[in-house]
Amino acid sequence: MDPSEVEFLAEKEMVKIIPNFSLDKIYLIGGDLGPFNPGLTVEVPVWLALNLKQRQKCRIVPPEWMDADKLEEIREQERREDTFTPIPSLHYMELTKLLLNHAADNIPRADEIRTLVKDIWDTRIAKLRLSADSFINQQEAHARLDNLTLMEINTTRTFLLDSLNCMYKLRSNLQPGSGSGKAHDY
Amino acid sequence: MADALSEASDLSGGEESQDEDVLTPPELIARLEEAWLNEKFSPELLENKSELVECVMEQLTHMEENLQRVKKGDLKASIHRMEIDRIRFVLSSFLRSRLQKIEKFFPHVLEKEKSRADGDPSFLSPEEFAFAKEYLANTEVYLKAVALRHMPPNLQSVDMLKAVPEPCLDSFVFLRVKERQENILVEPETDDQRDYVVDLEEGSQHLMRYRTIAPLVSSGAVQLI
Amino acid sequence: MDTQSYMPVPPGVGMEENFLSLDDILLSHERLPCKTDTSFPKLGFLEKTSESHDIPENTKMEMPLWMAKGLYERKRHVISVDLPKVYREGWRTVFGADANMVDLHKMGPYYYGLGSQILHFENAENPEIAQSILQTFIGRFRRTMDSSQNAYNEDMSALLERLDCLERALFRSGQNGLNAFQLWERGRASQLTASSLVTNYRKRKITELHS
Amino acid sequence: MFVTDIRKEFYDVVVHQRVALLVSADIDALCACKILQALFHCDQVQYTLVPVTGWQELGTAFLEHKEQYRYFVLINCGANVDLLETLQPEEDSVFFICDTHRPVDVVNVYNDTQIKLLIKQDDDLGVPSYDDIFRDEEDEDSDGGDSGNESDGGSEPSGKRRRFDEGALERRIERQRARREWEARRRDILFDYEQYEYHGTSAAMVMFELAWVMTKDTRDMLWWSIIGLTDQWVHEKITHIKYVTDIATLQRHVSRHNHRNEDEENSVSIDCMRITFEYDLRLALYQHWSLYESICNSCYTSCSFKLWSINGQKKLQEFLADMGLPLKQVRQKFNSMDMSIKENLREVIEESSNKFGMKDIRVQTFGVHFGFKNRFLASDVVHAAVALLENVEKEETPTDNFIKALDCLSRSNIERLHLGIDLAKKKLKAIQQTVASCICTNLILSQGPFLYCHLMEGTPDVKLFSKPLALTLLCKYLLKAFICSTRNKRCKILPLIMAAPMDVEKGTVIVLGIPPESDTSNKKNFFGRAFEKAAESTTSRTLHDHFDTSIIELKMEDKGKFLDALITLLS
Amino acid sequence: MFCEKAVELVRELHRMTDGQLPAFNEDGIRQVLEEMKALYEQNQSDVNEAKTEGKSELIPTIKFRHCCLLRNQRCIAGYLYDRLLRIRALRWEYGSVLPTTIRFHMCAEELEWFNQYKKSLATYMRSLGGDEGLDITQDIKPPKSLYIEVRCLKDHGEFEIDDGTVILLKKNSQHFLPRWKCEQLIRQGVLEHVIS
Repeated sequence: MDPSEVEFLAEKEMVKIIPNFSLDKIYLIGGDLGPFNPGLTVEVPVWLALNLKQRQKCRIVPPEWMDADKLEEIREQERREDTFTPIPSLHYMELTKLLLNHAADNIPRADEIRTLVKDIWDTRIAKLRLSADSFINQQEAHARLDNLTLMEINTTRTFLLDSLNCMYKLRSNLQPGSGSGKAHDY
Repeated sequence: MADALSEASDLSGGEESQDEDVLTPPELIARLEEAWLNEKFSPELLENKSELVECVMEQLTHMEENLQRVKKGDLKASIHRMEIDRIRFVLSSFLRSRLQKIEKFFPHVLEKEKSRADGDPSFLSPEEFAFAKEYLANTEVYLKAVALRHMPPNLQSVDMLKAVPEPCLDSFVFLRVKERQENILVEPETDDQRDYVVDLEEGSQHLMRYRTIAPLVSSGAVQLI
Repeated sequence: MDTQSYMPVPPGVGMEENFLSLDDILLSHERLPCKTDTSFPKLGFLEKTSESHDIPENTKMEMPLWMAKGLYERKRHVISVDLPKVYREGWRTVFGADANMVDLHKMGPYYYGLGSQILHFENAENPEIAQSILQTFIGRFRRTMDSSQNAYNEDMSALLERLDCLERALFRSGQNGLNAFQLWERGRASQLTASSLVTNYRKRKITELHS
Repeated sequence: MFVTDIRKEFYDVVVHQRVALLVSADIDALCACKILQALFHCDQVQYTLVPVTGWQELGTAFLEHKEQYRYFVLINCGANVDLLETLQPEEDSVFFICDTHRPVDVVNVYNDTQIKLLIKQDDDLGVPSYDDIFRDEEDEDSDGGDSGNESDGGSEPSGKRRRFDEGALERRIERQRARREWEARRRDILFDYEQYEYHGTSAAMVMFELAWVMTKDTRDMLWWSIIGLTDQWVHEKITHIKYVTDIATLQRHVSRHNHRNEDEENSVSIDCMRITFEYDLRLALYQHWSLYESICNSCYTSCSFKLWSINGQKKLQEFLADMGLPLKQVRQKFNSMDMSIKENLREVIEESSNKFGMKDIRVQTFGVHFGFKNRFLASDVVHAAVALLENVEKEETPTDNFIKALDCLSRSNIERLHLGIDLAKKKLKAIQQTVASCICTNLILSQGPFLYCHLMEGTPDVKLFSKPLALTLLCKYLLKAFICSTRNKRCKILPLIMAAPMDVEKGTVIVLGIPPESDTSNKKNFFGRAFEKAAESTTSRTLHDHFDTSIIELKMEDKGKFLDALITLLS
Repeated sequence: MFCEKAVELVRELHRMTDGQLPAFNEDGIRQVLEEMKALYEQNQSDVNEAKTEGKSELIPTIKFRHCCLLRNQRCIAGYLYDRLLRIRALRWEYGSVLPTTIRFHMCAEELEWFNQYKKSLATYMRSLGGDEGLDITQDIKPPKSLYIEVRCLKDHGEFEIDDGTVILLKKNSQHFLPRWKCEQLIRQGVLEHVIS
């Protein structure tokens, strides 16, 4: 799956904006939005918030978790533990990138947030590689991955699944003929 | 402009009665996204969702008609158009991943369809079935015309069922549990390990072989991610 | 990184070959040390060393895997297949010690593929061979994974040369995942791009003009 | 007609339409185009942008787009010529012209249906009044009818009061005399009005004001309007007073923008761009190469030291010594100079410059910072962009270069901007070397009313000077240097004409003239009209394709007779 | 050894890992078919000899040649099938009208296969409902905005966008157009997506 598709899913998350225009309720297929009144916060999906921001029609209120101090705590916790700690949003990496690239002026301490999230990401990705290696070494058939976000999974998905599938086939060599694949050769 | 973009038409007015409960538009879109992800990550072709596809197409064309009557540059219209673009992307990507699997495993898909008992749900929509048959015919005609007919008599055909690899149901997949499941049997990887059983709590995420949870995917108990 | 619509038939990996997979066709072209257990009349011209009309019994000759598999029947021996040296006991202990040290590319680029295929030929050591190949794969997995995620900042090409074909394919899929992520992080992923097929044709057209 | 409310009469008209943007090839136009594009992206206005490097391309672009588009926006082209006459458009085509070229053609001023001028009224336009130029048709009726005297110009139909007496005869003669007098006066007025070509307020600033009026002005847009104004300053299109007043206007906007994010918590993201008002040095690109190279290749310093002469070089060494900067530092790239030196470098240079007679080495300008190490002065960006615009290194068409110059203006294309800076360094070096060789080999000859210098085929970098902006800059630097180096008082107040090979196959040269160099010079240039008249009187094969009328293309063979005609015309 | 020519065909294709379509190797195929014909005839005569004169010692040679025949068949099938997958990719990457440079690389049967494939894909897409169905070869990437800025890389003449309006694609001209309409031309390399 391409990262832009993961980002596409992340853009369905809701976020608060402060519009500078007025518009009555909109009945979208995916649900109703608005009404929009200048200066009053309203919740919209991220894809709409970014579009309105680019067209200079609103300011974006960063989500509560996108706060330098909170993220600092999470980073320390992530570094302390060797399991994946619970993450405030399933799409923390995508939302940080989207909001910081398009609405950095609406987000205080934007650069600290960007570095904090990058640190959290790097720590977790290193853990993911460790657990992948142990999963292969122990030749396990099942692993539980709570708290892992879709973007984290997606970055190593193809490599990990291809490797697991290759290993499975090499292992089926141990029981010649019993493997599910029919052994008709040419 | 009269609010042509009134309440997106509810589906209660569907022609024939649908076995699933009647879907509101938001549920429809949510179902489509689930089907899209499952199809994208499952090694085999899943059950066809032609009803779902039809309903979504209906919503899109209905909304597009409304938008024709709206003057250009209207903010509300541009928001609706953005949503249509997003839904149409998911629908196209969903149908594309189905089509790619049909083309990749066409002999097996056709074989499965032919040997399907009448009652069972079909994996191919009628249009997909037609497309798969044409693809098989077209490819066999091509191979015959270019080379096979010039080969010695006993070599003038290739058994596509054997030549084209089957989907490997033992591939590993990532999944998120939507409805709690107990005692899911996990086949051991090595013969010195014994079978063991795993519980799947709601909301938990797992990495395991597709074969063990295939029925849960079609029932919607788990979502591939 | 546009989504590639060209998806070739994948290799079978393991003992089962995919008939239409180009990788498997090339794998099965690898040579194996064999011995004829019967004479092959009229095929003398194939065997360079002897001028005789036929290939006599007990001649040692190299045969491609596809030929060896075709002629090998457990019951009536037409040929017998020896074990390539890389799968013999000596090398197996070397792999057991530290699989990462070995340059699998030099050892014949299809180490895992060929290793799995020779299990078709009866040999007492087959279980050990299968086990050794699996352990080698597991032993080298960590380094392949980390290097494909640019975890080491040393020069990749040195490491890449030592990988066998299967490992190279895994390395590439790891790199593709990483590149896609980095492209996305730089905000370039949402840019619509010309299909690589188009750009390559244009490039090739220019080279054709010059060559 | 002049647009009074740019928002209502321009933006709101086109916001729901499809627009064709015809943009001239100069940096101010590119900046105005960037601002307008950003606004159109905001409001999803569909447009097509076509670069036009001259009248021929403007004509073709219009012909190709007139079926699909009704609304045309012309940037830095079209104001100084009777556009309806040139393009012969349909009734319904509407042209919004945002152009700095002056004078504005009178027909464009007084046409109120198809021509909308996005030009600020406070520019000293001096447009002659309507009655001095146009006479209503009713006064022009045939001699016989007596439609009552001129003064009342009554509107009731003239046919009903018909009687005949000898008084009518005198009145008719009187009227004919008045008309001839009016026509003579009209000719003089138009002659004075159209004699000099000059430039008005930057197009980028006009477009920025539009964005500001709609509270859609972003910092990127403000930066582009700064670059547009700086382009006018670098290419000496506007007077120093005009530059200073426009700088003040932009400074108010800059402090408004900088103030806007002070009220939020402390730091704003490093990626947000910060614009600062600065007193900086007239040393071209000095932060992008060594101080030494910058001093040698900046017109201001090289003229005051007279660097083409030996004692000029000696004077430079004294200047460097006076500043007390170690030679190694002066020759090093600016970024790698020691921090201690860089800190108060500006003050040190200024202090020594005053001692060496360079009183006004300081100039008001703006700088921008974004990302960790991206820091540019407005003039850096102008030099880089114009170098890309007229890049002769690769066989690329002018419109290819237009696109590359346009790209380098957006912050996401830093590599393209650095490429432009490298090209600009080469160009500045080429200009200095050519100036030095022209002065030392006395290539500048006085033809009486003007100075003349012809770059022969084969002189180094001559290809670069086949481009209008590069040749203009060379011409200005050469005139300044010549004035410093000549002792002949009279030559110091003469204008300069330069010619350089343009197209070898067609055997043509590019010819351009610049007004004399003087502190009070109002940058007004009469060569446009002069070239036209000289070309007509000698039927020389010339092409007046450039939007600046003082730049033309001339057949080599006709150069002699053309120059002679100019001499007689101007002496 | 036998089957060298056949595996050379496969290698030639395998070298082009990015899905490009090399020229159809007409004489390569012909040579392999000739080798197969020769092998088959030699086997026929040896089978008769073995049957009539009871020479069972010929059986290994017969089996040997039969393996070569199977190998040649597999190489040709692999070669042709992989070319099909590359031609199929062209429909999705490039569009339904292929440039001449690509068509020269295809044999007549491949052109025919491409046309059939195009038709059945078009029928399938039309069947998806609405008045002209749904073009699933579009929307390859998730949508980011309704309109995008594009630059024309070469003169392409007139191009119709929605409700009949036509625009002229002249080299180096830039346009701000609905994203959906430009996707195809961007993939074909006519337009370039400009990220501001």
